[in-house]
Amino acid sequence: MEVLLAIVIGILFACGLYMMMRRSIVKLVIGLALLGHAANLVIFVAGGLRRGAPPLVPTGADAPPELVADPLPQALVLTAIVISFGVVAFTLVLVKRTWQAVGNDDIDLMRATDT
Amino acid sequence: MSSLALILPLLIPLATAGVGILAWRSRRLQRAIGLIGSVVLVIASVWLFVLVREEGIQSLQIANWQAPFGITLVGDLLSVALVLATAVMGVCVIVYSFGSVDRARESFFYYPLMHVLLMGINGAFLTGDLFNLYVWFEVMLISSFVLLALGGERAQLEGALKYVTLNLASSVIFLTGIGVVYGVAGTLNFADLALKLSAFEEQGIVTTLSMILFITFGVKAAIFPLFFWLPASYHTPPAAVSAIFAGMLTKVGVYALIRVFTLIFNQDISYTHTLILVVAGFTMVTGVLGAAAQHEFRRILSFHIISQIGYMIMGLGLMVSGNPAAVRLAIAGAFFYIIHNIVAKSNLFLISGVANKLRGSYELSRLGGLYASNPALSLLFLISAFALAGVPPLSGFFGKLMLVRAGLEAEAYVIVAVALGVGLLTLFSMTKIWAEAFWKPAPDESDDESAGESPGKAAVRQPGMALMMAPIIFLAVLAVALGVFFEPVYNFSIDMADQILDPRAYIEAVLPPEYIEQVRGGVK
Amino acid sequence: MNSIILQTATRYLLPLLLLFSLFLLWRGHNEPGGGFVGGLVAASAIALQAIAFGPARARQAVRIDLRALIAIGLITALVSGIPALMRGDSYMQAYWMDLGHESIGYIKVGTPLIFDIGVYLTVIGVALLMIITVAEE
Amino acid sequence: MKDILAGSFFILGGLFSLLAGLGILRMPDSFTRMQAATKAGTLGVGCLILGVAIYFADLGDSTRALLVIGFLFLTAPVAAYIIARAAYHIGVPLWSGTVIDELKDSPDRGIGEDDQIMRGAGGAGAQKASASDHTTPNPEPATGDEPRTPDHDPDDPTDR
Amino acid sequence: MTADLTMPVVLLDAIIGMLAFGIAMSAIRLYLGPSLADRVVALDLIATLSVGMIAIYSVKTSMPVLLLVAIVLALIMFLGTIAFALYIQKGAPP
Amino acid sequence: MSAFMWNILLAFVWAVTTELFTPTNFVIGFIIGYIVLWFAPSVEGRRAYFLKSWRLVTFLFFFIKELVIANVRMAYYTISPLNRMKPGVIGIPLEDLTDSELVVLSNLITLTPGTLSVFLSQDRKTLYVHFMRVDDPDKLRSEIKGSFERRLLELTR
Amino acid sequence: MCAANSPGIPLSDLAMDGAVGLIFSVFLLVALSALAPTVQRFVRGWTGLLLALGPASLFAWFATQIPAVARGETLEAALRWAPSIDIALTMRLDGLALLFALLICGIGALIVAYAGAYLHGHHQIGRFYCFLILFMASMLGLVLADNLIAIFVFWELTSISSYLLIGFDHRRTAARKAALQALLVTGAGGLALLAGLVLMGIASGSWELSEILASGDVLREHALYTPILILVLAGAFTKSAQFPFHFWLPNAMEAPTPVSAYLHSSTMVKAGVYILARMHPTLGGTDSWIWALSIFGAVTMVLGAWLALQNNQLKRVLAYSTVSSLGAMVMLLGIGTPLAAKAAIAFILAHALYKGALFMVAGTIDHETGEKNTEKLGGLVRLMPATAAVSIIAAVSMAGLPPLFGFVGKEVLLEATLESPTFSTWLVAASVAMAALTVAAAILVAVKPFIGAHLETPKKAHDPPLAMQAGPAILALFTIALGLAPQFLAGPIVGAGASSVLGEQTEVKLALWHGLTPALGFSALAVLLGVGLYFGRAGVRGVGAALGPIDAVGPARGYDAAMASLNLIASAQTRILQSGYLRNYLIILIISTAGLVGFTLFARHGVPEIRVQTIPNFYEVGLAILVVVGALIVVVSRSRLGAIAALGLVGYSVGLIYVLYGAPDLAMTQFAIETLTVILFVLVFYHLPAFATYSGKRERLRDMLVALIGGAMMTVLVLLAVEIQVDEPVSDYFIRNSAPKAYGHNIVNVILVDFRVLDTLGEILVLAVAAIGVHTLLRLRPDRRARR
Ligand code: NA
Ligand code: NA
Repeated sequence: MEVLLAIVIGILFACGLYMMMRRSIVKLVIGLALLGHAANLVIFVAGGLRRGAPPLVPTGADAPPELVADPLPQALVLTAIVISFGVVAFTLVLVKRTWQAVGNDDIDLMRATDT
Repeated sequence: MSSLALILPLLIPLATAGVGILAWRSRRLQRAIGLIGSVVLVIASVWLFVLVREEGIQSLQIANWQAPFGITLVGDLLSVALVLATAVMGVCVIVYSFGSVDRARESFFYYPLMHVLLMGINGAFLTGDLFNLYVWFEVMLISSFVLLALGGERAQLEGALKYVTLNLASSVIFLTGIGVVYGVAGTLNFADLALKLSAFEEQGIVTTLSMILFITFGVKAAIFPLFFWLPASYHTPPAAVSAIFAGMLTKVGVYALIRVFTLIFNQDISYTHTLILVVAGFTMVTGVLGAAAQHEFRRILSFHIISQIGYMIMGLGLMVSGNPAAVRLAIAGAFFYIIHNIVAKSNLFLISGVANKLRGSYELSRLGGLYASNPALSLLFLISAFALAGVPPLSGFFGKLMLVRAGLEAEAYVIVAVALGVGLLTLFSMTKIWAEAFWKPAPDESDDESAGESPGKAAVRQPGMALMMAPIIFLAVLAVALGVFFEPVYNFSIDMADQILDPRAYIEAVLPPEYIEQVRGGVK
Repeated sequence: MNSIILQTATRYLLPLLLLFSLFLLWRGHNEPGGGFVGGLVAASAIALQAIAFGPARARQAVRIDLRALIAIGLITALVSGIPALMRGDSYMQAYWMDLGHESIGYIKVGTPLIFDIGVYLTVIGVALLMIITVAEE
Repeated sequence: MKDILAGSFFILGGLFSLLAGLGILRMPDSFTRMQAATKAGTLGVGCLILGVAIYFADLGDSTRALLVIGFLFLTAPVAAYIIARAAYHIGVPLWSGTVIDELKDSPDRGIGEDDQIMRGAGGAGAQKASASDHTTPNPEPATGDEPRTPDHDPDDPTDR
Repeated sequence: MTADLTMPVVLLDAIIGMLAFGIAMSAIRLYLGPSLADRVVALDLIATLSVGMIAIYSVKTSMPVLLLVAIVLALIMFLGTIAFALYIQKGAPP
Repeated sequence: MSAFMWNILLAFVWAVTTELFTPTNFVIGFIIGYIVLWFAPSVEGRRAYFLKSWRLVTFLFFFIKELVIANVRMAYYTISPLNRMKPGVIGIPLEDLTDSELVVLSNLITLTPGTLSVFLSQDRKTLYVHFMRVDDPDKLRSEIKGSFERRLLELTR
Repeated sequence: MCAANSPGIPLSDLAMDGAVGLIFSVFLLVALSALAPTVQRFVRGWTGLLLALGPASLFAWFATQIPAVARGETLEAALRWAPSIDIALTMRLDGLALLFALLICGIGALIVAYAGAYLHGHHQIGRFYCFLILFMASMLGLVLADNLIAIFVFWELTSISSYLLIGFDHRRTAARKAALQALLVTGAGGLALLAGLVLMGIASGSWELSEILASGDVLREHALYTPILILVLAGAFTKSAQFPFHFWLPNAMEAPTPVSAYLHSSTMVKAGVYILARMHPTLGGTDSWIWALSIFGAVTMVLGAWLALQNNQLKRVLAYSTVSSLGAMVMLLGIGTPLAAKAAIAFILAHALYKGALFMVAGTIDHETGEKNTEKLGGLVRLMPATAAVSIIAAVSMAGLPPLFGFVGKEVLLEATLESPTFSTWLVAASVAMAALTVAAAILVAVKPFIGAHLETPKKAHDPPLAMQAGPAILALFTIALGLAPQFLAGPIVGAGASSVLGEQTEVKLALWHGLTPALGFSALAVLLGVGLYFGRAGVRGVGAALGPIDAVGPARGYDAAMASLNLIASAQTRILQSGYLRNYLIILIISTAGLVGFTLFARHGVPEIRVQTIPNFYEVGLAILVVVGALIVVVSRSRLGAIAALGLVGYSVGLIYVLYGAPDLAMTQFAIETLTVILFVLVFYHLPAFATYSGKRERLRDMLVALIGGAMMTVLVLLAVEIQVDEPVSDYFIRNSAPKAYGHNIVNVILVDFRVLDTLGEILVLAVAAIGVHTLLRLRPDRRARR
């Protein structure tokens, strides 16, 4: 399954990157959102997959009786999900405002600030 | 008490930002809160600095969960010095903003955002945990995104779009790297990583991991060929924002590179640090050439940021030398260069803002006559510009000298030649600004010599000009003082280098001895 | 959206969602849930209000200015670590106490819960500020 | 006994879900697809969760399961209604085999929604579109100071 | 909190298969469209079937806590659908 | 519906007196309270309460029946050749319904297969419904009005 | 910080008193420089004279040191600066330093006074004094400094202050250009010098020049000798305008005349010569030294003199003549014999005296007549008799005629070349040529304007005010005095200087009359030739014009070409790298990452071995396919809302993956966030344009390839992380301690609010700022602000 998910991650990355390389700024944000999913999955998968058992301690017990999924990558992913939400939301609105200011969504027309 | 000293650089800006948001209705209140917060931050940073200087590396286990399980804040000489620098820059920029930032921006959370930025920077300097570093990077990034776009001018938005995209791409790489590092090492704590990865037999894997972090920190530090976001955006926001970005943001990337490539990835130095050295060379050259092609005040300065990052990275790369004295000097030089660059580069951006306020443009072709009309400003520019170009006896010279001497002792002649050549081109760019913005008569000025005096002088009395000039004077004095009182700074840099180059002290300050024993015994 | 059916359904859903969000917040320390999800569910309840009745009504529903809500959330989270500082412990060190009586049982209440409430409030404020501001365009 | 009951609900739910999938793919127009999806989906998943509630037979867990059903039965039809209404409003075409469309010729046909609703205005500005042609229902909303009025994808004839 | 599984795994797998089939068909519809309404309905159905999937999986793994996840999903997917409807209605003239 | 409140109160008293605050005990208390109410003519609206509760039960059974029948029919549509379908949109005239009644009615129509509420007219007098098979529009109209609307109104008024 | 001897720098007890004076002298000038603008504001017309008192008194003080220094004593002093890195303001006054110190302070005082009159009424004269005296301080520091770094510090300061002085007339483009040229050429050399000095320090193990000089052959035998030599020569040659770096000096004549007189004749340009003289004991005497200095010196000497005659602008003639003299000095230092050392020092002194005077006179002529062209000047002697007298005296000295000190200097020069152990013939020939051309130039620039028929000039000429006359007159007097009594007046200082150059005490005999030596013969020949050349200068210029095409490949054009290509390369590089195309940036980022990580993995580790860990279930496969399908729909969708719906599909299916692998918290958050994201997308996209396809097919293919490379790298990395495990993850601690110590049964939540609470704090801060950002972006707009 790790192999399968690794491939899924690769494809997600490829799709996200491809979208980000489009000239339409609208696609840029979508690509960014895809990359976010991909990165979260990387942490999740690289941290080690365990089917089933969530990292919960049964009531009254001190520790889970069986092997549970590694909670740390989960916490990291949770943080990353939320951060990526904030950042994508901001970027989305930034794209909208840029589109309004420039009057075009072709990113190739937004080169004035570079050289 | 150290627990308080280490957390305050995070809590003060956070509390300031929080209260500042609540006070959004009153601009005056926001200003007061912003200023008080930044001054208190300086006091706290000085306290932390003195504490670490006197008692060695300090660590704080957040929520009392012992490293490597909880998050640890670590203050060593490198990080507390940078925290102090951040705090000082914070006050400078906030005071400058009083005189230069418009009302609309002020009432849209300008000061709270600035404090969040400071908090992110401090967090990045102080944390001892890889994922926590990511979080602080994001705090820093998001607040810089907003500060960059705040105001919504077209150029700002275009610049911000590139800044945001490329930085987010690097964040994604960072996140991936964290996932992989955790998957391989099972830990995120710097000290624990250092302990476990250095003992790991398959160093090729460790080197591969290091490359992911090299790229991601490289983007933040704006090294070759990952710097594009910087020149595309840094010249677009208000000068105060440019100044704090220029002074601090890339330095965080450099700091992170120094941290991980001295503490954690110090085994395969001949590969990693040679790479760093090569990249340093290209960074210097491409940056300075980029500047040579520009004709706008802040664009020139922006490209020079890149070029100067090359110097700092060069110091790190010189670790490849087997000569301990050279390595020590190189790391110390890199550190000194960082400090110097924070002062000089930020100040130049602040000065560009004054020039813009006086003449209404950042374009060199539309500037001019400042030498005749504003001798004080001209002097301050000269000090900062020559400091940046490494002219003695100003701060930049000593940074350059340390690096050159270290490079020559390390027999890394090519990089030294590049560094010296780039120094000349830096001088070239600085004199370009000088000749165009200061010496050259203003484009609208008549040929009558005395006529050049009036417009600028009137502008000097503009409201807020004193608030803008105060930090500029302070920083220029600092640029001089760093050179004139070089000895204590140099000694500090050397102590810092010694500390950085001996990871054991760091590890022992963070992890309990029995844990270190256990890991040393346990890893294959 | 000016639909009686949606608006009426929203009237029923809103309290349910809010209740459930508080449940997630409260039980989050021991079951799946917590400040984040709780906050997100609460925010989506009010977002539903915004879509069904318009953003103005949603702002009214929150009563407090969203920017202030965010700040209060942040400060709550920040303050949850202060007790430890005052006793000289490391920042954010958790303090717990048993609340209740022998007869009806005890519940553990601690500073991490306060922190989680801070998270909850911030998330609500953030999600709503984003959605409502965008919707008002 | 409990497991058999739960199992039966599982099977029933599974079958309905299967049908929902089949329906959404196979049905000829948006409205028939909605019919298939909403009903079979809701009922199918409803059955499944009922089965789960029975299976766990624990007050807390079963209550939660029933809560899911409650939510589903409250929200799914409303969602379907809103989508169908919007789809009809913008002129998503009915299947050619449709035998009767009383709404088309009704004077009520204007959706009765103000386009500025998200700005908080009331529903007073009901607009009556030309009732004869589905493909040109509503005039473009007036969105004030926006630089460009929102529109659909011109390069995608299907996106309406 | 957890209980032993008393249900034949084959049956559960079969149910999961049926749900998966439904999801797959919806995904195809999501791709095909042709109207945005179709895509939204497809996404809504995928989410609904996912609720069922989670429920069944909670049985299969004897993890009733997963039902909380199902509740969250059931509650919240409605909002997404409504948002799309809002868009369709006001944002997509011919 | 104060009778309902009475029932709740009785359930609570039951829980207090048995000193057991579990949900199960509360449900037992509720059932016992219901029975007690049966023998307590003093409670106002008692009769309506029993009637409504009875109607609710029958309504639920009716709904479930419709649900099952209609789903089977829907399944048939789904798998049978498309030319068997004769879809159409028909307007159903409505009584003067409250908001909640409208929601319930619309949801019921949508949930029961073969029908999908599409549009409620501005004056709330007509609900347009999409049918999978329309043979006789007027018959369908009266069916909806006769079964769903009538039973709903019986329950709520 | 205070004056004290730093450890490792031996100071004799005797020197302690004088020592403070050395450092004080430099700081006095710095202070004077800083005060100059203020003084100017209050004193106005008398500022020049007042300020001149500073260097004048220093001159007097240094003069009192002559006897002791001539005896071979040295004064030493040290000021701690950064002893830890071997930087100190160590100062050492020996013969060479004293000679230069006297020139700097003496001529400096005259120049300051002269400038006061020359620039009278100029509104930036205060700054002029400031820069000029700052330069003086730097130059004095340079010649006194003993510490290698201190030498460089002062060296650079001379470049900087001269930059400000050359560009003093900053409103003119030519002045700005010339200033930049001088700065870049000397700056480049300065950086080479820095490298050379640091290498010297490293190679010798000492950073005090006196110690290095005392250590004999250490450097000459060191492996780094050649690089050090090249670097030091690069510094010296650029500063002293040696071929092929000579071109900047005439251009620097854009500076006001006092600057030219001071910097470009008597002091700064001699800094390079000074450094060579200073380094002679430790670097000199080797074949490479002799070859390099003799050849470059001789070529510069002749070329400079030749070019002098090609010009007719007063200051340009003098400038080229200065180039020539600098070449002569370098050549003499290259020869390196005691006689040559003596000659070099004598020549330096002689040149400073007459050239300083001539520059000031040239300035006076320009100032008074408004005419710079020698061919258009004539007969001024009647109008400005005093100036004419001074000018002619200086010209005689320059031409090397007795009884002036210039004659003495030229005689020893010829003698030294005659006795040179190497290249003697060539060097003598070159020297004679130089001497002849110099005679012609001297007549042209200093005699011709005054004699013959009077030519009309733009301004009506008369003798300038006394302050302007005093400077050249005093220098002329010195030339005469030293010429008449060379041994008595110049002998001690020249001897002391030569001793410093040679590194050992030497006796020096200077005489006006040496008898009928071959040198005298060559001298006479040169004078005759020179007079001939003057009258035949039209022919000389004809030859020069014929050689004009050579100039096209000359170093001046080289500088222009270098600047042009710098601009070209810079803009080309920037166009390519900083193209403005976001896509290109991303491609570079992706390829760098994949390339670096991939290469490192294969180079340092090898192809990783991947084992299949667990066999996936059918529904896991289905879920994986679903994610991929969703992502692909996003990519291929031509409708933006369709893409968002597909994005939702990806999000929901990722959430299901979290459910599958025991992460209910994650799944919940994912579902909730996904929905909110979709809402935001939908609300924002309402205003955005439709998807458009801008890229061509080839670009799309390229992007696809790059994206796939990026994706493949991520796949490999994930597999690597799954495969390799260094140690047990730390999370076991969380699992064991969550309930008992943190009182929470949901371990993930406990991590979020307790174990790693700081992450969460940062995270909500990110959210808060993002929300404020959204709010701000939408509410704070320039268009709306304008309306307010
Ligand atoms: Na692993
Ligand atoms: Na949680």
